[in-house]
Amino acid sequence: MIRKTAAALAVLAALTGPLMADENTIRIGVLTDMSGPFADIVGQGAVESVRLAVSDAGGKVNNKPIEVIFADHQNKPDVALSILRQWYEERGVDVAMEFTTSTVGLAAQALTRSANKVALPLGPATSDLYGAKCSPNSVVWGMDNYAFGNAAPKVVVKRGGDKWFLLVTDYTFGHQLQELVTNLVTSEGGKVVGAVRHPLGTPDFSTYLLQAQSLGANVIAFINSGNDMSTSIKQAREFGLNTKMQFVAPAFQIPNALALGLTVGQGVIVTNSVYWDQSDVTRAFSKRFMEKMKKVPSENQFMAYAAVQHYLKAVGQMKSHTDGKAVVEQMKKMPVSELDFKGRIRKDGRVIYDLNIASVKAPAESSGPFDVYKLTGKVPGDEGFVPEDKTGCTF
Amino acid sequence: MNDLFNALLPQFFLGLVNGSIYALLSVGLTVIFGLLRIVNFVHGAQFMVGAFLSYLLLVYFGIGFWWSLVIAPLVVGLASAAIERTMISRLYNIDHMYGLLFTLGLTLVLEGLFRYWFGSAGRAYVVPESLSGVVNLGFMYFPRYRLFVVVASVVLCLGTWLLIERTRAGSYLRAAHENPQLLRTFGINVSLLLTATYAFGAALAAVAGTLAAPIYQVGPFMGTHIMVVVFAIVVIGGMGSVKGTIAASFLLGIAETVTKIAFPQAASMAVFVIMAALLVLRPEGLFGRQESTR
Amino acid sequence: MSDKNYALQLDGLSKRFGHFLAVNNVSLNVREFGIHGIIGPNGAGKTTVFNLLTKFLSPTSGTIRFQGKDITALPPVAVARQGIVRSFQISAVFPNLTVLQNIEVALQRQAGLASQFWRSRQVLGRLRERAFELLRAVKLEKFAGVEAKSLPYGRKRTLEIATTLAMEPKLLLLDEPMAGVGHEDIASISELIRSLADRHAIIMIEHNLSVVATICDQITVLARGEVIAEGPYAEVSKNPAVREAYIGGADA
Amino acid sequence: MTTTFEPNTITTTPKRTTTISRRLPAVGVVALLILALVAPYYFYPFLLMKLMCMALMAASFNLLFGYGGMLSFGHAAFIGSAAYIAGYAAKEMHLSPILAIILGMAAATVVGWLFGLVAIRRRGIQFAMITLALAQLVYFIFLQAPFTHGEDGLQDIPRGTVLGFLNLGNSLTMYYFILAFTVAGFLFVYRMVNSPFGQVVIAIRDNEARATSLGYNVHGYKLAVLMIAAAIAGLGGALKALLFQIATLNDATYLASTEVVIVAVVGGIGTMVGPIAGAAAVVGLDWFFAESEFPVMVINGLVFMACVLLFRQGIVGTIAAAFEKRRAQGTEESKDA
Repeated sequence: MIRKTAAALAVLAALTGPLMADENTIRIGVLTDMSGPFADIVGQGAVESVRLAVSDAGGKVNNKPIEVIFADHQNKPDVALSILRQWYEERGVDVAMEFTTSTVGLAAQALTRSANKVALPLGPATSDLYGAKCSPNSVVWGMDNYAFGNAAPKVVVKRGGDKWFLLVTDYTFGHQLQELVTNLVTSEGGKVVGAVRHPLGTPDFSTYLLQAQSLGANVIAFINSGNDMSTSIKQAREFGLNTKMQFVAPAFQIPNALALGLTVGQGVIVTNSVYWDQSDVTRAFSKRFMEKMKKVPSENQFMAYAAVQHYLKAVGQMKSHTDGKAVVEQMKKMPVSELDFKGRIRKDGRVIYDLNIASVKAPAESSGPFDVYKLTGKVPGDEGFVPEDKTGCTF
Repeated sequence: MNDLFNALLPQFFLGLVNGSIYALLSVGLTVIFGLLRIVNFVHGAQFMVGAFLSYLLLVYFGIGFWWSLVIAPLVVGLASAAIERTMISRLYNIDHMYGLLFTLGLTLVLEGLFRYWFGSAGRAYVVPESLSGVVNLGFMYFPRYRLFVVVASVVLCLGTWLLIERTRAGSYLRAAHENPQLLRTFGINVSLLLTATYAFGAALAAVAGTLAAPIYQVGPFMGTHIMVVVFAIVVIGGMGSVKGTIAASFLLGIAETVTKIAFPQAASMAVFVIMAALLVLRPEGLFGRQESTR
Repeated sequence: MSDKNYALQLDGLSKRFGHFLAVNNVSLNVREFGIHGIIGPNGAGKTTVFNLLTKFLSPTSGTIRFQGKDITALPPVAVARQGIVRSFQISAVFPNLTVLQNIEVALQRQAGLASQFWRSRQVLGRLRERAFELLRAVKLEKFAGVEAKSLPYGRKRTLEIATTLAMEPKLLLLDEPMAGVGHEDIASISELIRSLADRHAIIMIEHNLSVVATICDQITVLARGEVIAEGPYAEVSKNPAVREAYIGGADA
Repeated sequence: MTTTFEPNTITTTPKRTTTISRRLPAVGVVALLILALVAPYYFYPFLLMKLMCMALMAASFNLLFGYGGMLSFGHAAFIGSAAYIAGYAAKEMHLSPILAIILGMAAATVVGWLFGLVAIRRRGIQFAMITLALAQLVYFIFLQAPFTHGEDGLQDIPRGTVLGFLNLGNSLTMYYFILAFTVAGFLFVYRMVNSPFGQVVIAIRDNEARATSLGYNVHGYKLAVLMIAAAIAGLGGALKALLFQIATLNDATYLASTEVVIVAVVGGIGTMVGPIAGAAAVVGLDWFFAESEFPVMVINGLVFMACVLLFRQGIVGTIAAAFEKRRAQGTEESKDA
């Protein structure tokens, strides 16, 4: 019995062998949340952006056709990793991107490194991606905690907001951002008068908001994301906090603004990486994007386009795409100039670009459903992101 | 001492607001469970659909809050009646577990579809004009709308309780659960009665959704989290006891709010801790009756 | 206090549910052998008495003595292990087990074969002889391999009695053994119960008064939770209080 | 493979069909084993490994619900605690994979015991809701505990080597390693269900009051089943942590619990191979719809609803019933439930 099985195994092994991916096609895999809480920020829109970038490159590079595939990881790390492994091992995917959450991002980056492919994280906000857990096979495009927490809050302190109340999501993301903002406010001469950590998925924030009120804060920072952020801002307004406090939401994104509406969202100060209405280039891209998606691209969806374009340029220069690490090295040599992302890629894999400070428009100031931001300032990239010597990255 | 009182009083009122939403949800759930023996897992999704309908009515048809308060529950109630007629009614005579499992499947479908159609970030439903602004309660400024929610919830919950416990229709309902055969011989259409009960419970969830829309963010997963809490409340209140459920809802709304001050990270856990403690100390729930013979 | 001639002595037993006094100050003496019938109109508290006896409910007040020992505070399992085994109003078999397995489950515990999870069920074969003996006693041996849920009602009752006997009980509590039994089976079940009375004490709740009249040695009549009469059938049936309780209770 | 290991198929009545009905499961098991041995050469091994982990979790649910009558909505607590503890043992304590798995299972068993203290006296739906709530508490503990690293999760868990020379980093070695544990897990469940103990457990599920009146300490038995089920779910969770080399909060959310429920019900409650069939169906659906634009969640929900309404016995139960029916028609005049 055992011998027979062994024989069968041997025969089968000889017959099938590992499926060899064909090296004459360049495959881009978008691994994202298509149906969960982040689907508006990345999801289908990110896939569309990638398709646009590929078609702008003429659908091929080095005379090799480019293929785009995508998958919904449902925010489950096990699903994400099964898919990614199979992409690398059997489907011949060369570059994987997006990943949405920190859990998936960190695990995907490790897997990409061991497979010597290219990873382009967009959604994950942990700075570990180019810090403690950095990888020579990654170019990190997405915004991270540091950048979110650094830009907008600094401006607000400078404008005189000196008594801060922090509403923090009880997650690593929130904890890191809380520490950062606290240090920043203190070093700029302000004071954090209170902070409260709330569980993910809190439906009612009124208790915390009353605390902010009774502590006499003049700034309230919404250090959370997604639905929690929308709900807490909405309720802060309901309790009339907007008359006494400046609202700051570092990790606010355009889909948040669309979800919240201007009546509720007006006046919130945010850190922004790119906005559709900031230049002719972004407006042109947004117009094409809207034909497909019926709404303006989010920050991450802009990045999806830029990241792929930059990757394809590097592959074009190298005339080869098989060695992921080498492609990434090439990418690091080339300056970044995609859409309005102008800057460079650091040795640790971090993409540096300038950031916007924006505030959400009041309904009267807006000229259409997507006219949501008033850009009020710029932060140079080298100020916005973690300084290179502080990331602790060693390959 | 006085300071503490002054600090706690506002929280007490905030707790009442959340308790109101819990009460509306758990009353519907407990009525469906008590009379149909179906654990309506999809209650959270029905709550969500109620909220979404109000939003859609406003945005696409310009229909305001007050009409939504009637139309959304009506639509959800009718749709639920159809589902009960075609599907859930087949599950009455088998193990109660299957009702729970079926409605779990339905929840996945509804939440998935609403996500697919409307995105996950949700929409903001603005407080209706007539109820906006704040009221001075003497010790705090309280949003007028939230006060309205508390009143509306208390009225609806009391109404439901009276309907079940004090009216002829209610006594039929209770009889339908205990002895459907007898009721049939009286010439009462029992299956219609059950359909109506299910639709009523679902409509209550939709009312809760409409009432919650201006407070919470309207989103496809808004019912998920709240349902786990409401289930715990129903257990605490003594499953199937309308009175117990209402009391437990308000008590827990307040307990949760107080936890938010003492140990904010654990606010969402307060209900579960109370439930576990209660089950160890008082097995039949807060107001449940000890089951006599089987 | 206690009398060794009595298997069971209840003294002033009461049970209150909220405002409702389901069992009120019931005292009973049950002899070591023979059949003690409990009768009474619906809602008289008969089944509640059984539930109190087996500790499925705990009494509000009063004491229960079994063979002279106070068992009022014991948990249900311990009561069962003392040798007080009950049958239920609705036939209580294990529907998804076969008839043979039903008996095996009753035999397993005493044979020390209850918690082995590492052995095959085959080891239960050693209980087979005793099991078939019991099945023969109730004429179910032909149905050994049939799932209990597919037995007709009367046979379920006899199976239940057989599993009860497998426990080698000292006191049997039979809750309406004739309920739902077709009249063709009544005689044989009566006979079966009567034959047990030589070796066991039996308390039986029964509505079928002709059965009670034929097989019971002693009768207690309950109404509204209280004992209203006691004695042999002939005596009790003449008692005007009993008649009134039955007639008064007929339309309630 | 068509046995429903409800005791009825293993009765002693001499029937003409007994030889077939006895052999068919045996043939099925051998076929399934051979399939499992060669499968990684045909299918993507990573998916198969995930399938086995899920099958173990569902087998645990099935043991608890199908045989013990306890509907658990808290399996995430067992899976999550085993995954975290096994991951921590392998990564931070540098223990061998087998030790890590054992520690993980032990952790799950302890959680099962704690659940039992609160929930074991409840039945049916109450039991379901209480386990759901308790699992939320466990989730909160993992969220707060520093060693779990919040939403980043425990990353880069080493797979290690077994017996000093089998490197689990190799995906085929890992495959057979998981297969061995899965087979062992299923054998254990099979033996337990078909043991004297299993018979008592089924009796308790069928009629708790009667079992009590026969002198059984019902709560003790139920607690034992709950703890064993927790350990088996833990085995699945620990293996999964080693397989994916991560342990995350996702394993502890209530969605993980519902996934286990779905797998078990779709496969067939109260059947031995149901969990495998269910895991194959769910992993397959996840896989198939991952690259479509239609939400997987909706598909899963629809399949699940259809199962509850139309094929309550699940994939395996339905097939078994069809076989049974055909056989019954062949031997005597049709007689079915």
